[in-house]
Amino acid sequence: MVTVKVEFLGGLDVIFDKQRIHMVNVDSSETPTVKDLIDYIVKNMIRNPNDVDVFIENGTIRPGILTLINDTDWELEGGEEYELEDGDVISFTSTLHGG
Amino acid sequence: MVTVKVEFLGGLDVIFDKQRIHMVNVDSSETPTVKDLIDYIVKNMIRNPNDVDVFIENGTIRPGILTLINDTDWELEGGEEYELEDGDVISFTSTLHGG
Amino acid sequence: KEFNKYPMSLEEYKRYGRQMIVEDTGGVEGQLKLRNSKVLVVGAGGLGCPALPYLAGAGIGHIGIVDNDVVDTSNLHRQVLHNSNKVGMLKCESAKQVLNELNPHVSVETYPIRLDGANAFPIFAKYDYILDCTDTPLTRYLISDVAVNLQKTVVSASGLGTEGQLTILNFKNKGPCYRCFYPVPPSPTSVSSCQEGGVIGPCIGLVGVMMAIEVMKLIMEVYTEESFKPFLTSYSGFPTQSLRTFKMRGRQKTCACCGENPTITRNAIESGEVDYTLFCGSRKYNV
Amino acid sequence: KEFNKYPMSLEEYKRYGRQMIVEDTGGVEGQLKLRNSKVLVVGAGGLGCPALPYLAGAGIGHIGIVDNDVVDTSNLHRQVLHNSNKVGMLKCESAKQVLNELNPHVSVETYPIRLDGANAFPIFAKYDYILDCTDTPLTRYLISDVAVNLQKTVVSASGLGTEGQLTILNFKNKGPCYRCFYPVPPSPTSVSSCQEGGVIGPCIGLVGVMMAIEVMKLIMEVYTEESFKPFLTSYSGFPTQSLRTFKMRGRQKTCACCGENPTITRNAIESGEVDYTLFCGSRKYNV
Ligand SMILES: [Zn+2]
Ligand SMILES: [Zn+2]
Repeated sequence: MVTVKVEFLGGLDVIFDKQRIHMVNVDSSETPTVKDLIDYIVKNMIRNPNDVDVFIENGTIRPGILTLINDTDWELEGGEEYELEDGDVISFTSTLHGG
Repeated sequence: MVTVKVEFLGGLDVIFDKQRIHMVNVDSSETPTVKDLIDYIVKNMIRNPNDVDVFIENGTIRPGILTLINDTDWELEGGEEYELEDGDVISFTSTLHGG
Repeated sequence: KEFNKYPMSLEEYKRYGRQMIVEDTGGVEGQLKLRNSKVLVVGAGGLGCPALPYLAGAGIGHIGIVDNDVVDTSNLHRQVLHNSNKVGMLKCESAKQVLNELNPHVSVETYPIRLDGANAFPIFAKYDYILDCTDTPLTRYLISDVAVNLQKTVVSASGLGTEGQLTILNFKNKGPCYRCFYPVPPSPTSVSSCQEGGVIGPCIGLVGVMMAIEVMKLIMEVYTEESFKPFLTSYSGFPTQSLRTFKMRGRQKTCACCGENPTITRNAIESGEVDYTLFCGSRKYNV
Repeated sequence: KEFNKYPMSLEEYKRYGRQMIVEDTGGVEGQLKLRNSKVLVVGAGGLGCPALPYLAGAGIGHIGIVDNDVVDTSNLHRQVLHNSNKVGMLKCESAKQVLNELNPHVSVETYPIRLDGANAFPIFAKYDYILDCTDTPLTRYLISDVAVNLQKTVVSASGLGTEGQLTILNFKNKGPCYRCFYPVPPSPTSVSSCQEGGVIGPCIGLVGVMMAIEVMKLIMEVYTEESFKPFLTSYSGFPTQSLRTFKMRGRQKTCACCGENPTITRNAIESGEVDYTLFCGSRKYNV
């Protein structure tokens, strides 16, 4: 089991009881990946099923949401296949457009 | 021997070759304290003796300079007597007055 | 009764609507808190210039501006509320003109005086919050001392070069004051003001904008006695823009102003017994 | 020869002196870089209003402002460069008036148009740097696409509620573009602009001030090809003001605009082949 800190920023917290920071335990037979974390979030943390589309589109994080692993773009860290370690900070932030 | 990160902020870097961040090894028979670090800085890191007064007054950090231990006011951490640990970040910041 | 039903005019609803729908502002109730609040800004320079229009824009009902300086060309790279046509005009009057045009719902009072121990009390007494936008240690001690004696919370900030600092002093008469942080004043020779040190306009500007946000949070009670923790935020503009928040000491029992046996009393300040010139050394300061 | 000896007028030395003595600005040389530079600000709203006076104050020689919107009362809590007397006036003209009064050494050009694929190229071509101060994904894609095709660096920012984001796109035609970060546009239903979402004036204002600082750093070459690392800075105003800088991906070889086989070419944009309305969905956007 791996314990990570999950953050929902840029207004994404609205679908998570308005709480920005969550400590999450991810269980998995093998080493859990970010993909496993995303599955966990969808299954266990989004209360209202209508909100799933705000977070996921076509099986992955919705366009317009950036995913950061320890403050680094997940594209630089292997994306969904990144293997979680204890203490990792995984942040999801909605891209803002207002000006 | 203890290795700490030392930062000089708020313009204090001018007396340290304009370098804000220094990695410093503090040696001491007992566990070194912030006082030992300050002595080390005065002896080994301030090149121009005229600059010592910018950092020290009456034997301690000059009034107007804040000392932070891991982003916390040293007054909350025991002041000069705080015992250094590997990886500590000790910051000295000059108080700004401009407006 | 009708008045209670519609506590603001239609024009005000329209003007503040986009702000009122942000949950953190507390909607109509929060907007009324802003309208009923009185904020004194000491200094209409590099910090005051960006703070003031956001305070007026947000609908803070009563704004006071203390500044006895006049606009100079050398100010304009950072004091962007003023302009080239206003060179020679009092900064407080120049600022008032802009604020009046921005938001006629806000009343603006000007104090073209050099703040001192004698004149500070009657002015500060009229306001709920004080913004310290001055540029010398002398005025920073004076503002904190007067605020403590009048039980006012202060948003205090400063900047130089590409850096800035911001803190909240005497929070609800429970938080630390300037003297808690700095019991001994710096020697005058060690102090450089922006006159000597130079400053990048938007860097000090950013810190001024931060001050407006902090006083809005105070008014809207985002900070409570339970949630407030003494802090000092440090801003760096170069090479990467960053903010760091340091956890600071609380109110000090030994503090000469807010401690258990204060010597910096109203009487001592007003009578001139506390000599801020002497206290901070003999060098001349400009408020 | 005399001209080279004193590259600036006495008035300019006086006006910019406090800024020129900050080491990071590079003194006279840096000031001349600012004077010779041309910056286009797209959008004179919540981000443009605080960025523009600092750009003019700092002495950026040529400023362009694109905005076809007019001042509305509901803008004034955050768009504090305008004022109540200017309701109904074009925002670009309102801003130009203020900048002209602030600094007569700066030439200001206005473009009261709705930016599109056909009109963007000739305007962008006249400037060195573009500030994206707009408020829809449509314009963010358009600005990035045009800038990539014209080899311009973009400072791009946005904000909503109490939060903001800032990044530099297409840095020296080597850094990532908007499409590198966001290859697939968000569905229109998931986008809320400040019209719906609400925004606190000084929170978006702070991000606008940050933009002015970033473009000054670009002009003064604080960022070099060696030192620049792709980033996205995230600002939160509540409960504690904080900035976080995320390390971002570099330029993507697969990018439809800046990649190895680009389909978003100048011709495709100008001809309307790239349909930004269709691309970002059918919902109406306001530039
Ligand atoms: Zn105190
Ligand atoms: Zn690209």
